Amino acid sequence: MNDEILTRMGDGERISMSASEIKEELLVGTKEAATKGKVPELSSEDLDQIFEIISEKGRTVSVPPGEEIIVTDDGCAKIFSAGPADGGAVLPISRQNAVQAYERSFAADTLNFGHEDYSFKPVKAIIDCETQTYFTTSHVTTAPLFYGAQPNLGLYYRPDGAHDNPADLLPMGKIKEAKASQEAAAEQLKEDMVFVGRKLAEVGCEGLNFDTAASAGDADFYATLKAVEELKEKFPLMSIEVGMAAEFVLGMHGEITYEGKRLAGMYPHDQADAVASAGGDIFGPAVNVNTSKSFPWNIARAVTLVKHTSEVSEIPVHPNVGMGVCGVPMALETPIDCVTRATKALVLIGKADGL
Amino acid sequence: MSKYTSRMGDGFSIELTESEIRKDIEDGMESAVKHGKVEPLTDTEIDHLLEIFKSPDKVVGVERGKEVILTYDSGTTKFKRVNVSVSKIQSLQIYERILGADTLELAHIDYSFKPVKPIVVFEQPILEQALLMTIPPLFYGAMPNLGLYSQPDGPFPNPGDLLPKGEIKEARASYDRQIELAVKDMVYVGSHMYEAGADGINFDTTAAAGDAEFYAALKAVEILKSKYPDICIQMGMASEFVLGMHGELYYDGVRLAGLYPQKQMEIAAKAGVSIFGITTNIVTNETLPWNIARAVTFTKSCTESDSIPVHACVGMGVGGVPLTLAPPVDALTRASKALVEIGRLDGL
Amino acid sequence: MPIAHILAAGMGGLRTAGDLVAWMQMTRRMRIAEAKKYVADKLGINIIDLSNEDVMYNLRADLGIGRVTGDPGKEYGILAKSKIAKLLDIEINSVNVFKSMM
Amino acid sequence: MAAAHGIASGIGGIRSAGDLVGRMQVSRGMKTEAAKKYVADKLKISVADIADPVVMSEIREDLDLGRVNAVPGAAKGIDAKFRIADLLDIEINCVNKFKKRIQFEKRSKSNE
Repeated sequence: MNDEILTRMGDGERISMSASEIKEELLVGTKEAATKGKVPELSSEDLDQIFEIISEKGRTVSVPPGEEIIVTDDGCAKIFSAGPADGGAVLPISRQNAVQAYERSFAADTLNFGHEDYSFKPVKAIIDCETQTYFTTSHVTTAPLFYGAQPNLGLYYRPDGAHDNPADLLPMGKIKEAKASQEAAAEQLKEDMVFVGRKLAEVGCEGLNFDTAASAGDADFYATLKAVEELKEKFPLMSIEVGMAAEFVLGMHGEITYEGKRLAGMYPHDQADAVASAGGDIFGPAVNVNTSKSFPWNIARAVTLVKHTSEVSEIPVHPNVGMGVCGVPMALETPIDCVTRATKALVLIGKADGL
Repeated sequence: MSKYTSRMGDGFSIELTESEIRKDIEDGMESAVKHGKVEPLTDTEIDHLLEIFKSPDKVVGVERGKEVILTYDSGTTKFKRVNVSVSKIQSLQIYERILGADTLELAHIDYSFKPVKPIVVFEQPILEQALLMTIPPLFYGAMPNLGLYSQPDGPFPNPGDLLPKGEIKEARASYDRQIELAVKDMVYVGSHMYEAGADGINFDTTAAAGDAEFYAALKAVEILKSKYPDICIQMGMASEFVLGMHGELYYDGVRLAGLYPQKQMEIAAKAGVSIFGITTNIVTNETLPWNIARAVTFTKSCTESDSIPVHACVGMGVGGVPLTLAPPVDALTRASKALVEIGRLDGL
Repeated sequence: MPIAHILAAGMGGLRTAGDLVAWMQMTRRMRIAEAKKYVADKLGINIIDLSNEDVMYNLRADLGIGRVTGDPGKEYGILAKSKIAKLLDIEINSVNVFKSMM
Repeated sequence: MAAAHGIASGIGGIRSAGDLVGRMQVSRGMKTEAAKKYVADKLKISVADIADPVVMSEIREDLDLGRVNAVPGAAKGIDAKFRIADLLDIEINCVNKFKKRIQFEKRSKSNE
């Protein structure tokens, strides 16, 4: 059939759909997002524009000249030198070499590197090595250089950390104990993030990226916001980006509030507000991908949530457009056709300030 | 009376007469004999040591034919720590082709088994590629570092908090649980790296947290050796004396607390260790002749017995090398020569 | 994947004015349109030319703010950033730390 | 520090026969003297020549065991270790793994 358009499922499998099927998927996707996130649906013009992007003939697509945005990333050094489990190519070059290659050979707008074990807790133990590398790398690069790490509250629970694991306590009905444990762990996490941030700021850190925030729920997000607050007060010149783990803050604690607002259950537009209030400079929303739904469904959903966030956010919005988030299929080798289509839709219709 | 330039244990330069050097050598040796209950050096050996310290040359070396094998702790991280911008594989190539290394060691910057666990899948492809392009035996190294298993970093109550309160039973119970997790992590990492093709695993700075850590490392070695009979395991110690933080741990009927190098080596060999790394501490307010004589006396006690190869840890603050961030090469090469020629090492 | 993003929607970093616009988001929390206008005004060019290699390649050399080609004898790294801070009238943490050491 | 030890008491790695003696400690747990003698016997040289870069350079070139100078066409990594395993009559973990990956035995048989 001539009107069949090639696209993919949320797990990356290539499929073909008719124009009417794609339009239907887009409509259902935006409705789903609007209902869940309590945000406006995309207009029919918006949906038509996404349809045009999906049905473009070329393998890759791009925004028109003048519409380009800023690309930030979660550890560009990793794409060269990290292992495949982290999407890396295991090239035998150092992190500094990778950052320089990214700046000069790939013309990135911003740069980023982090520790192999990309969380704040493991960074604490080797902070001198990280500050030294940051210091020298920042002297030989021109584009803004971020240092990135994940809050990753999970590391503070047993068996890795010192606090009782809420995932053990909750099924036993020990709600009060689970809450207390999360509060204590969040405090320790905040201290570690402030310690790492302070050390980096003192050697001239230009940007700190709190990546995959709230992966362990509302207590994780709370610790992040408190750390941002403290760091921004002490080091106003260090820009802070907060990228989220998911579209929805899990209420593992359930009663934690920040500036009077309950964190559990927050969708991207409210998350952006909380990050901006804490002093964050750039917000990175993440919208989950449903692998059993089509790419059109997933991208319509992602654009719906991102568009509203961009409209209400007072700080720049850089959606996380990685594997399994914001429309990009959940596949280790992410298909470039979907990646570029997701990018274009999020920028042109989602009005993102960056990615 | 002519004077000879030497150093203190903290690296400061001093001048000593021949009789002062001889006296310090004898006193250092006595200290080892007294603490480790080991045999003293012979007069010929003392004279040999004296000659090493009297040498006017800045750098000294072993006699031709007496060269030994060099193994390295924390191999690749040495480059990263001093911020030389090369990858791990490049570091190994530099060791192999620039430094003429006899063996190589790949390591994670956070040099303990516990932090390696979450990134072991990143280490495997690096090891695999390094193995394709290097020639000498390649170890994977990390420290048992039991300290990471107690609060605030780890899950169990910190014996450092419990012991001062007299909560001995609770502290021991905590150690017992820490051992369980540490053994699991060491076996996990060791297995993954051996499966990826490593020639051996280096358990470095073993027993830093005392007898419980030593016990955990021995257990892990035992398991790895039974899983992989051909695996080479090197075990380097944290110090000359196993601290009795637990106090009641036994391996093969031998109490681990208070063991000195010779006994440490015997126990390690029983567990399946292939190369033993003896460590002797430095006393910073004693002289280099005192410290090296002491280290040599301890070392000889290990190498005299017919046992596994012995590689001394001869780094900053151990094996007679002064405790200073930039160890002077005159002191370092004297420690190297003395330990090999008189201590009869198989490597260092 | 970031490379696909750069090609599809990125400003082009040092090839054009991507890093300059990024600085404005980072230091003044400017949204993309505002940041582009600010940089274009400072550079005295049209917004459309911010991502135009033809204009930006030579302009970067004239201003001494570093180019993707890493030209010998020309500014790059911390020196380029100190000029960028002045040009955009912003404070860059690494530049301040470096200056405090001089 | 590693460089100073290497100069003071190291055999010299692939400049001489340090890696080969190291192999015998790693694979068989041999003490230094025994390991040196074993390697010297296999190479048909005296123990004194083990650490001699001039002698060993020629031997390594003849046997293609990999040299510190990366000569084009000469063995540099896993290929050198294949020969070292044969020469010293030992098993090398990564060589065995590599053989498994390339189905070495199956290929050898089909070539016969």
